[in-house]
Amino acid sequence: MDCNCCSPQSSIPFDVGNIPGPESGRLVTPETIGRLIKSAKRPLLIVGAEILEDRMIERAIAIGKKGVPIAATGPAIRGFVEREYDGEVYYCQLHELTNCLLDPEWKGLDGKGSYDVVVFFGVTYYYASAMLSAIKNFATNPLIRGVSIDRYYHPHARMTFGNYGPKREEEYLRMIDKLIATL
Amino acid sequence: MDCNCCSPQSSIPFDVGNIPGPESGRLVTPETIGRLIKSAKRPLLIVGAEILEDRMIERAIAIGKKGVPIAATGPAIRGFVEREYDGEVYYCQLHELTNCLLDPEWKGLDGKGSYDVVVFFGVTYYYASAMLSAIKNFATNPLIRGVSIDRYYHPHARMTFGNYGPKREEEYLRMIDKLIATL
Amino acid sequence: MEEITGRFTIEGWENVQINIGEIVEEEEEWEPMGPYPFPKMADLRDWDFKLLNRYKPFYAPQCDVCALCTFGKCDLTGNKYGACGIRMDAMQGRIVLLACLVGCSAHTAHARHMIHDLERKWGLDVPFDLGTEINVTAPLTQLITGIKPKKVRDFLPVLDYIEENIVQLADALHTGQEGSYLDFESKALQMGMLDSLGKEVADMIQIAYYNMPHGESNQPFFEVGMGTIDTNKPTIIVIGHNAPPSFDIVDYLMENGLEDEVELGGICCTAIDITRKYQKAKIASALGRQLRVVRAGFADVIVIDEQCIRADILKQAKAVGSPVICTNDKAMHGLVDRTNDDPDAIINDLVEGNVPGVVILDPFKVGRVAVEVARKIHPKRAKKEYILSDEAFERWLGECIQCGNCTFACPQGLKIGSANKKALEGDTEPLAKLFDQCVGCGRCEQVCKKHIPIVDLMVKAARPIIEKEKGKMRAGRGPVRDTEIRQVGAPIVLGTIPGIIAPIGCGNYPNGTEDVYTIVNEFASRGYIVTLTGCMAIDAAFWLDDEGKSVYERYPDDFDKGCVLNIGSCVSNAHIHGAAIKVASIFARRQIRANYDEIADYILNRVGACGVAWGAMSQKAASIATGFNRLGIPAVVGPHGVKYRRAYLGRRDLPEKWKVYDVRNGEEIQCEPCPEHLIVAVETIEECLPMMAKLCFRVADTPPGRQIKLTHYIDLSMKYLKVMPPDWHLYVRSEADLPLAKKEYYLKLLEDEHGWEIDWEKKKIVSGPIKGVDPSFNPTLLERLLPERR
Amino acid sequence: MEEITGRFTIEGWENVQINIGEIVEEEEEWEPMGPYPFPKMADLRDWDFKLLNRYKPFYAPQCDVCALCTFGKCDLTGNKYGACGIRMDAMQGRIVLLACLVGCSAHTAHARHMIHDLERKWGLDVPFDLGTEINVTAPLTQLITGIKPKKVRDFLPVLDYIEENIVQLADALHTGQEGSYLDFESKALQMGMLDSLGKEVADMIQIAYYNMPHGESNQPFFEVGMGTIDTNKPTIIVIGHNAPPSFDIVDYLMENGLEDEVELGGICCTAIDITRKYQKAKIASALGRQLRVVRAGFADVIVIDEQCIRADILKQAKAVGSPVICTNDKAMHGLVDRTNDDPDAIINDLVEGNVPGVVILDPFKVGRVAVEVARKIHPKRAKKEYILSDEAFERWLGECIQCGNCTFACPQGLKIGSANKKALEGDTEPLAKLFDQCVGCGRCEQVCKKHIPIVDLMVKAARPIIEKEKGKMRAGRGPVRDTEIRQVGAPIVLGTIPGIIAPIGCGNYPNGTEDVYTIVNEFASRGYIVTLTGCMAIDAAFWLDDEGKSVYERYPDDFDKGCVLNIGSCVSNAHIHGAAIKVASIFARRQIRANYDEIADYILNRVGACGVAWGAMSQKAASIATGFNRLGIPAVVGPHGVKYRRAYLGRRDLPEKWKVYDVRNGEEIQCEPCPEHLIVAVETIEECLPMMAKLCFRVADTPPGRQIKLTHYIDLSMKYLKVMPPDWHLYVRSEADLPLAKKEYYLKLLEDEHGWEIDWEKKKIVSGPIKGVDPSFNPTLLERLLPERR
Ligand code: SF4
Ligand code: SF4
Ligand code: SF4
Ligand code: SF4
Ligand code: SF4
Ligand code: SF4
Ligand code: SF4
Ligand code: SF4
Repeated sequence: MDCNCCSPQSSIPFDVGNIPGPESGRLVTPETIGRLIKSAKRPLLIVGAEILEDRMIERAIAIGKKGVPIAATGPAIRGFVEREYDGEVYYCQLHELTNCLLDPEWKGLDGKGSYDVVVFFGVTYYYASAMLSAIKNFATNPLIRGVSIDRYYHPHARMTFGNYGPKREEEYLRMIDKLIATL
Repeated sequence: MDCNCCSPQSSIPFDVGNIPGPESGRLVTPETIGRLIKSAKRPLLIVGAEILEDRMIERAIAIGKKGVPIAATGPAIRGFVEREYDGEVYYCQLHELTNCLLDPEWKGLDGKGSYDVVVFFGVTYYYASAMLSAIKNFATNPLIRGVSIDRYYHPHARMTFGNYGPKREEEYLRMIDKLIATL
Repeated sequence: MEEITGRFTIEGWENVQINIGEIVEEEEEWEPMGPYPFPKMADLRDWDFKLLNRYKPFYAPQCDVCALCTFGKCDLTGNKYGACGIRMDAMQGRIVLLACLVGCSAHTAHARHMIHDLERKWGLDVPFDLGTEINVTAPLTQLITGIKPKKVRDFLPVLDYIEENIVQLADALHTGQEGSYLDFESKALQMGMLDSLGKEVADMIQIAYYNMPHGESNQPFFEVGMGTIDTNKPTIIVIGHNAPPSFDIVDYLMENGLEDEVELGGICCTAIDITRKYQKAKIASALGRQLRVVRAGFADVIVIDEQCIRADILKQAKAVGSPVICTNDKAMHGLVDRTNDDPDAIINDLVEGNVPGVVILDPFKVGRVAVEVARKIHPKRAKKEYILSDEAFERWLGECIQCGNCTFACPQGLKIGSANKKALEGDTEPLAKLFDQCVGCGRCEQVCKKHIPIVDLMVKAARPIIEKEKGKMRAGRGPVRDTEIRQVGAPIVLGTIPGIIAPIGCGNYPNGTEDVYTIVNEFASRGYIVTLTGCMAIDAAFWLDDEGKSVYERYPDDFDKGCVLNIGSCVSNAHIHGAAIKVASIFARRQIRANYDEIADYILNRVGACGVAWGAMSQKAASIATGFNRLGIPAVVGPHGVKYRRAYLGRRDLPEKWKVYDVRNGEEIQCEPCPEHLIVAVETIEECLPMMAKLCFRVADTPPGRQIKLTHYIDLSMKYLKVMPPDWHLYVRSEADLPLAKKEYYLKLLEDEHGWEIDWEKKKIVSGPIKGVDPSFNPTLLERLLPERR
Repeated sequence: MEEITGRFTIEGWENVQINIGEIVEEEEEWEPMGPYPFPKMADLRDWDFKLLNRYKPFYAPQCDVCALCTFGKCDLTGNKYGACGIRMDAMQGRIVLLACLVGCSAHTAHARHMIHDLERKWGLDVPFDLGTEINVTAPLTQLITGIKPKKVRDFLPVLDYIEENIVQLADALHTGQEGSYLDFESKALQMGMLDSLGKEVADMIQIAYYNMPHGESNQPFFEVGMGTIDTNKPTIIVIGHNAPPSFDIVDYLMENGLEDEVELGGICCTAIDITRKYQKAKIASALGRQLRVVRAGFADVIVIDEQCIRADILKQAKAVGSPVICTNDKAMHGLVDRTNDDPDAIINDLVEGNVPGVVILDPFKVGRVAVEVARKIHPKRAKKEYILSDEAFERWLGECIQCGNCTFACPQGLKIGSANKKALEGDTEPLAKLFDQCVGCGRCEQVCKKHIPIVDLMVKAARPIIEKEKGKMRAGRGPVRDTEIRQVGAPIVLGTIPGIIAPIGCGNYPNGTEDVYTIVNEFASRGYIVTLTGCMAIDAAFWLDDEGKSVYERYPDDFDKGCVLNIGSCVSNAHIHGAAIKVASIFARRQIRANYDEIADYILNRVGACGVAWGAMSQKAASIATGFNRLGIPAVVGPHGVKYRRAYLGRRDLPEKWKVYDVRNGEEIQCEPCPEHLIVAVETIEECLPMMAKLCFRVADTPPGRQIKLTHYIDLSMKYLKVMPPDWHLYVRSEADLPLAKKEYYLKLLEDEHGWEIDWEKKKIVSGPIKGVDPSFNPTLLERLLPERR
């Protein structure tokens, strides 16, 4: 297992003061998250503005092509339009989307029901963190697992990677590729 | 190294909600704390009421006999009186003591200066935690290291053990013995 | 001036409407006006800075981060600065100010709320008639505002003043304001002072409107304890602090001759307040056992008003089928406001269980609904049993896997798992013992993976104890009489009475309620005056001596040596400040009008009073303690009190902090470190008792006074800690200060251990003390009182 | 009534003192009294519950624990209950109420403080003379209290009311009170309403006392930007919100003919307020650049009053040798209060550097001290250089090891290390670019192990930009005139004016100040009315178009189509509420007196206004937004706004939430989901613009109005997000609502994508819309307005 949980840097939230309660995000491997997504009944990938950065959108699309529906928030949708992505992608305002996720009766983006695993990718750090917190605190029955596959340690996520600074960019991208391979 | 830092139970504070800021206590071995005390210029053992519980006071006295001065808070002093301990022990009110520790000019209990490593042992959990927090936050110049050798994970300590429930009592006592052996 | 009210027309001025009631009456010149009428936050800052210089704020942050604005969260660890430029120390001061704000607002809003409710029925001109033995009717109001109120109306400008200044102080909490922790503390002290004033207004108003006791001694007894409730009768449980709706229940019961048919019990201050008039009411418990009283299920209806009510009351009451009536807009719990509905419809809906509860905001509409709901629902509910059966008890015990989750979640760290194991093996004592240590919070149950009703297990195990927990308490007597002050002024200064001990506040005790009894009994038996209010007043009644007597039965309730007084509810607390102020006013003939700093200075240097909030929990307890502190009265809190984050601690090893002026000549004098702290948290009861004795020392003590105080200090230390106090010698000014019994022994100790020079022939101290005794020494911290300044 | 004041004696009643000034005048019967004069917290709860039912509070906790009492810390994760019985959702509501309390108190205390200071000089009978074009002088005061004020004195009962009710609400924050998040939210909405009222009082008072503009258009210009300060002159920088001390500086400058000799610059609202009278003053920056203005070192003296001042101002000012004058008791920073000292002694101490600063609490004593200190100290200070030298810049860049600590600490997550690296390699652009994104908090510098002065590096790199940052802003015009409302009422309803956009609040933008310009320019160019206050009003002025014009130069400042108005400081914000109320009062002839819910209902259903606080940071911003919300005006916040924890979000997929009554017949009608949210945080500017356009939809829109609103909504979405809004069709009621240009295309879309039935011959919609258009449709949420209830 290549988790970094004994390295202090990894388990400090990216926004240093952003400590939650005792339920801190579990530091896991890409394969673990991959398996979680694969075993989910209704997974959802939520992508944000940072997806438009170098070499990110391709990976979001690769996840989508494995059959995971995508909620593209904010300008992220642009990337999919420009690339003429033909998979299942919806434009969503993230605040609205998260609000819906909290409702057990919600019908989902495709009218077929809500989600059990939602994966955050490229959403502005503090915004994602707040949404993950909402999910963790209120989407408990039925349980929705909010996870992050960003390059930050996300304490409000159920599963998360550690912090990957600019020097570890390649390492991080390889992790995403490993995750994709697991799906 | 027998630290338990990858076991989630160990790094949850004993008082579950008692999370501090990003500077959480480091989970270490008894030997590590032993070496810290040994290398300290001016160590101080602060003992509290729980020291009067089964098989604790002997161990405090054993530490004292290795040359570490003891500040006995509250009724803890009774144990030393009853046992006619002849080492360096002072009765202290812990709030007052900690207040003094925050003053770089403080002359110490023996008039020879303040301390650089203070070790908490048997002080009521939440009280100790608050005092360790005061030390961590304000006794920075010169630096005083507040550490705990209690059976709890102490997030405000610089070094601490994990949580040892009733089932792991013996294991905990062996750790203290190991620490004593290191001195 | 003859009283003229109503509307008049004056010839030629037909269009001028003169409303005599609105004319501001010239204030009676009862004393010349002092320097600080209606002080704003900067006015008493010099006094605060004197206190803060000696008693430097000590901070133990609970949280290293701040999240009060969207720049956050900010990591303040290591006294770092947040994004707004605030640093950890100032941030802690800010949190303290916030706590005091909430506490002070609770007391003040309560006073205002009562006036609004009661003036509709009885008007604003209800006079204060405190009898012939009280002339200083409202010491805090007179001290702080300069007003000497004669009727309810006179308090209106006082409330305006408090509200305006609370808002001024709340402003200072905004991001990007104060940057100095000292100024935050000065503001917190101002808030504490306003809190004390708000409490006085609240209690005086209810004394006036409900003609509660005016300080008479020998108050009647009533019963305390869950075991005293006759569950065979329809039972109403009232919870909170704002008594008018509960008084309406009392009125309805009495008007309809139902006093013996319906049980009226209560929790916390509303209960204390109704027993000041109606001793058939019973106090079921203080705050700490609220959950357990509700869970016990005997309440046929629960009436809540405001403050210290479980926020999940609706859920808990629902579980045992008790309907809830909310009577205050501060706590409406999402229920429908039925204030203007037909009472019969409301009664019906509650009895039939159509709704879990209702809101009724008019106190004069509560009595009938509450009583009739209790009477109608009682026969239905009585059939149910809410205490666990023996079988269920066994079964749940068997479920426990000793995982320790509950212990990790418990604020008290109680070891429930092992107690369960013992109980399963047949020994229920450890589990029963937890009952009193438990603060009834319910956190444990939420984390138990086996869904064990832990609180109910403890109730079951402790049931025999609970049934025996029946104490007697005296009705709250309210103010201390001027005549009493005339009696005790001299003994307090002379030392026959070593101090005034004031147990106050909430039930978050580290180790159960027994400590309350210990504190009260220990000090009363030593001749201190013990004045109680709020939850501690209630909890003191649970423990009985060998003769089966509670402290209230054992000791008289005069304000005198060795007495134990139930002063009243939390707001009655103001009378303790009042007593200290009256010592200055009546005994020492100081002018109190708008003269806060001089009187606080007097009290700090002369009146050996000490508060103790052994289970201080709430924001009110924070503001109460801070109000005591500004007036020069120290307070001790139990170990949970460290969570308030701030203490005011003196340093006896720094002589430069312990200087006072002598008014006679303006000289600065080195003095003993007393009182050593203004607020301090102590860890155990064993430390608490000597600490409190120590905090009764005052620089102006006479030798007999100092001697008796020192005796108790040493004695309590030896008794509970088995050591001589490390600082006892600092309080010795001459051989006359030494405890009489072992005078030579102490002289020897001073010689041997402290290097003092002793003239053994004369049995006199030659050198050693910080200062000697000077009978006409006249200490002050205030430059403005010195000869050259006056 | 003729005005008679003073003291009189009436024959035969010689002892009766009649003080006419104290008589409560009969209130002019300007309108019949509505149902809710001076509403308390329960009075408008029905309205709140209607809003909260549709816009359910959404919580994103910042903290899973609570530590507000000594029972804590409590772990509330997963909506658990704390020891007091509060659970996570109610706890979040409690925190929101706390934030609104602090915000509301800041505005109200500011108003009260000004009255106290200014009445000493000018009395309380200063009239409001708002000219011939304003009859509804104080819309919020009239709406909420029923009072129509004519002079300063008339606001006293209004302030009493606000203060009393703030304290009532603060009481509800106490541990063991409210248990329902809905009731906490209702209380927060009450607090928001009080906040709006407090702001109106504050601004009306300063308008009256300082004769500020009364809503006149075509206000004069003044300069904005650090680059506009002439650092060769003695320079005074004022910071805060309470302008009287700064007006005293203005007076001193003018009385002594020093306007051209001394630079007077400011930060935040005090600066905005003085420029409403004195356009030689300059605004150096809004809050976001405060640290950088101070660090730049050109302030020869810094004068602070209250709110939004860096709490470490003393430390920062000391570092560049700028003395600080504190003029307000809320922010005294531990300095000595010199209010009653000899001004020359104070001046000398500050100039000589004997003290880092002083407190002067009398505003009328500030002017001379501040100006003379600046003049005397300037020659000494001018010699120093506080911007890094080229060498120091290089050296520090070389020190950076790209460790990333600063990035982890930065609230914006700015990548400083790599920018440093680039700068060292010769490309300073990335570092310079950070300058605008940085919110100037200083957290990065504290964690840099190399002690690199990061903020100073950015200032150095951005210096060429800063020097060019010179914009022009118009003086704050204050209220919207009744005559303007008469003009725009119809166009707003008809749709020629698609909405009112109100950028307000602080500078915690996610991506720098340019977004402010984008918002203003985008909407103004589309014909919306754009009204600005506070920091956003300032930041809007920094960006210039191709012709070098700021938005204030480019667009007129009438309250009319395509105009951009600087309304004024944060408290002037009340005039935006006022404009909406006036639409109801003047255009629709609704009675506003004590009629809050009806007017809020009118606004929610009819007035297409939307606030935007793109960088909402403070507690004031929280209470401002909440006050907008209760009045039926939605608000958008930037992404940092999620840290307020709560949003009010509608659900367009739940038809049952979108029902209104038709007043004509009392029928309940299914309607479009508009406005969809009351408060929502959006992530980027690209989402912000269409969201705001959407939130301008109202159920009562006429077809031309809806058509133009829909056009902009679709257009902004296509422009910034490159997609059709997913919900555009929900707003189509008939073909008349469709954008004219591509009507057929849209009909086709409705048919193809939404399955609507289209009559292609008539180009008409046959079925599909939620509801059709009915020109006399009269929507309301209030049962009390329905025929059978009236
Ligand atoms: S108030 Fe200050 S310390 Fe707290 S979050 Fe805001 S910027 Fe940070
Ligand atoms: S949490 Fe439940 S199962 Fe675990 S020890 Fe406590 S009572 Fe037993
Ligand atoms: S209810 Fe009692 S045992 Fe349970 S967590 Fe609270 S204090 Fe501990
Ligand atoms: S003493 Fe504390 S817990 Fe008891 S009623 Fe008063 S404030 Fe509440
Ligand atoms: S207020 Fe309630 S949730 Fe907060 S610490 Fe106290 S008991 Fe816990
Ligand atoms: S913290 Fe300092 S050294 Fe590290 S990257 Fe930032 S500026 Fe460079
Ligand atoms: S000062 Fe600027 S760069 Fe530094 S932490 Fe704050 S926002 Fe980030
Ligand atoms: S807009 Fe915000 S930051 Fe700016 S002055 Fe107003 S409250 Fe302060």
